[in-house]
Amino acid sequence: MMRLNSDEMARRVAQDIPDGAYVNLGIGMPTSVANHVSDDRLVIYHSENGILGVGPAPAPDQVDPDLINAGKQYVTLLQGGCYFDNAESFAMMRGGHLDIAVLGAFQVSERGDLANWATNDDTFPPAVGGAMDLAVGAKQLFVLMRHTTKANEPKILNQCHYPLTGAGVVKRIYTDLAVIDVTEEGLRVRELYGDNTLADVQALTEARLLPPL
Amino acid sequence: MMRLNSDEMARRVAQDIPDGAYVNLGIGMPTSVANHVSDDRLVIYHSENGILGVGPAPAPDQVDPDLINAGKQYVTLLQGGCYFDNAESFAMMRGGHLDIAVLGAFQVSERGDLANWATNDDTFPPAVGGAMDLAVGAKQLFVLMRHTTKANEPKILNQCHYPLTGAGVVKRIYTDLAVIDVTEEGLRVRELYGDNTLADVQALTEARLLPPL
Amino acid sequence: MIVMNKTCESLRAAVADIADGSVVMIGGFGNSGIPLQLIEALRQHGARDLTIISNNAGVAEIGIASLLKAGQVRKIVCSFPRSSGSIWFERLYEAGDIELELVPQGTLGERIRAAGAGLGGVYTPTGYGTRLAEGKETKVINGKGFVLETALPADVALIKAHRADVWGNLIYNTAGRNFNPIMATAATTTIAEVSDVVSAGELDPECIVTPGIFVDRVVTQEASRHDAA
Amino acid sequence: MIVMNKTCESLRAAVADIADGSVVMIGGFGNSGIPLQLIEALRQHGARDLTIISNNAGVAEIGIASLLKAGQVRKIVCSFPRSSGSIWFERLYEAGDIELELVPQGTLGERIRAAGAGLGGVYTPTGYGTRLAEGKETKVINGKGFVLETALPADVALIKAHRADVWGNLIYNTAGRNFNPIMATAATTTIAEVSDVVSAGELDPECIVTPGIFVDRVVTQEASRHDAA
Repeated sequence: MMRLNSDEMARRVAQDIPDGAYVNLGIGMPTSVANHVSDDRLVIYHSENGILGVGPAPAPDQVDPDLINAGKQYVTLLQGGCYFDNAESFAMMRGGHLDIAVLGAFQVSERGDLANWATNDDTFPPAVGGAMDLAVGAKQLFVLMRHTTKANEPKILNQCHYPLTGAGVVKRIYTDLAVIDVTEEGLRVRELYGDNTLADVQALTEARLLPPL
Repeated sequence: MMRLNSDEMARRVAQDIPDGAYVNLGIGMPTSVANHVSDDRLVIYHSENGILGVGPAPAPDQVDPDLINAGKQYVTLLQGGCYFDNAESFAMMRGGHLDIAVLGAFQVSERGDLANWATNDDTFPPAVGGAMDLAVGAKQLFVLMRHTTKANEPKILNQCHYPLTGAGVVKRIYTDLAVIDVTEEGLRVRELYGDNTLADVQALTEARLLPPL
Repeated sequence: MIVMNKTCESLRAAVADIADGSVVMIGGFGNSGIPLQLIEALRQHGARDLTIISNNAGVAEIGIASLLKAGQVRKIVCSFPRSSGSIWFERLYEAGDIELELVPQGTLGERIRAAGAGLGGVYTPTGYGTRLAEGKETKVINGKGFVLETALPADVALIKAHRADVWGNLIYNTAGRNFNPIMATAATTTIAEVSDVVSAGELDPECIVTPGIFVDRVVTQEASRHDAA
Repeated sequence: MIVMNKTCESLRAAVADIADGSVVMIGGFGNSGIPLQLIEALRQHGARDLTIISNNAGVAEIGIASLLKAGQVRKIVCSFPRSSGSIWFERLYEAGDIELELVPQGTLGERIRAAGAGLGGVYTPTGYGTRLAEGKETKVINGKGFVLETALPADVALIKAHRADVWGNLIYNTAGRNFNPIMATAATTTIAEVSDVVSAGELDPECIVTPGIFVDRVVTQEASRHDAA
């Protein structure tokens, strides 16, 4: 079975981001999607802490300590970018102004429910950050995650077992095995990598998958 | 009986505005209060259309067509003033950030209800502007109005007959006869002009007036 | 290299897709910060049955008054329709030919902002206990009365700014901001009339008032030359 | 001529009236835009039983973590308490020695803004149908679910800006704004830590981010010299 590595997964998402799109990339693997959008293209990245037009990491002697992204990494500002406060930044998210948000996930349900902020392990204090706002607000919410847990258990489920981030919010799921759309009919496989078959992927998925159209 | 003229009434209000206060002056007679705050004093005027630090009228060749006050008169900006949008301007009002608002009124009740945006004459279309926001938001709401109507009928009433702008919002009333505080005990005369007696003023007032302390 | 450029070459083209029955926000306060050329283009375009959301209802024969005079407006949502010289509004109102939704100015602003920020509504103290709260949900929170006011979105916002860059970032002139920055956030399509358009990076990123994400089209006042040609 | 000057000569004096039991907002996101010197002054001042409203719960031994370590904090209201290195928060949380109110980041911002803008609350779609909406009023508006989130005011806001003028007008540095401008509006007393203070009129009135009406005291980072003396 063909399993993409992290770089290949991020590259696959990058292919689906149109020029001129306003995009928020979540912390972790989603952030690396930007590395696969080539320099001759223009995507405008939003960072929840108040930046539109996030540019690449600065040279070490060019660091501005206040200029960080949501993952607390130093960044730069593109020509044409700007700064704003938390209220305006989240107005952009919640108000439907972002074209695409790409988030990681613990679990996704067949209805597009997203669970990515808490597990059922209560020994750690909970933390939610901006995940719930991004989940409800972006015009299209893409999830980028491995198809199964490290223990090879499915993450695409009939129902999420972990606390929800948002209900019915996911539009498309990019995993290391396939690309899957959340549709009114259910989960529709859009693309199978390499020689992966629907049966292969279904075997690692709890929710029922519909074949590609 | 001593009746102040408009200039004298505005001057009297100006005496009660402390240095450093943030103040909104309503359209009409309240606007003229600023003319009686001497140049060696500093009061910061707010205009609902998005100005803090409103300065005097410009010389004719210095007019900026966008730089008007709420009464649509051309104004200037003091050094230290700034501009903002409607949402921020009304956040200043409603959020209790203005120290004093001075408004005109058709009627005030003994509980401090204010009626200043509509009469019971429905032949004109209604207009409210920012009056209701100012009424609920300023730390202290002063009313500046003639004590009676042109027909010599009282405007300080047991109950307002006109539609309310706000309920229980007026703190003090400056008329051409007296200064009256709205207190928990009722309307307390604070100052009588010239030889005016409590009985004189009460005769022109429907609501009961309490004597000065 | 892909270049983003939201500049529209002609005022006529900028408003060409405004459909009959649209809800149209128009920025401005009195004569300050009004997109007069976009309004004139909308008048010439001729879309009818419009709902206009604006602070005022126009004076004399220009701006919003010109749309009223042309019979293009079914309803107006505003705080202060009755300025001196609002003859066209008054004429239509008296004849029962226009619907008026009167909203306190700060409530109008919050309802517009709520739409732009994805909120369903806000509880405001403004208007509590008055005629303008009749029929609305109220709630006492910590002993103070509030009125529920719901989000007010639009199909199109016509706004006026001082300068844009090609990404659609905007700065304004003095008190010309008023409703323009919040209306920019609240419409499906936002069209800005500006004095000039500069390259990306020419506006100070610390001083941009309206981020370009809220702006779909930018048109200069010079563009009227294209329309005349 | 009266001159307005909100500058406070010493960090110690700037925080001297913060009482035990106060609700204190602290600006910042990660290490960006945090008023570190005001926090240190609050630590030295020693007020206890504090409720802290901030996006994060501090890392290592500085900033908010220093207040936690000193046992001055009873409760924290934040969106993301668990950053790598948040050892003092985690220690107190596990021991049951601190109360946590977890709020989605955008909801935290709207609740703060609502307090500053005099609103009672807002209906937000964020968190609808999740654990964080449990026990809260909800409402379906135009087919979409919303959660009622009430205003979140504070006694004191400690914020960080880049530069102030003597009227208390503020500008910020890049992404250092984050929660600072909205917190400035939501507290009874707002105290801003800045790099320098200039005369009235030296900041461009078109570029002022926080109007001085929201700011009570301004203190420069240089002021720590006064405290050491």
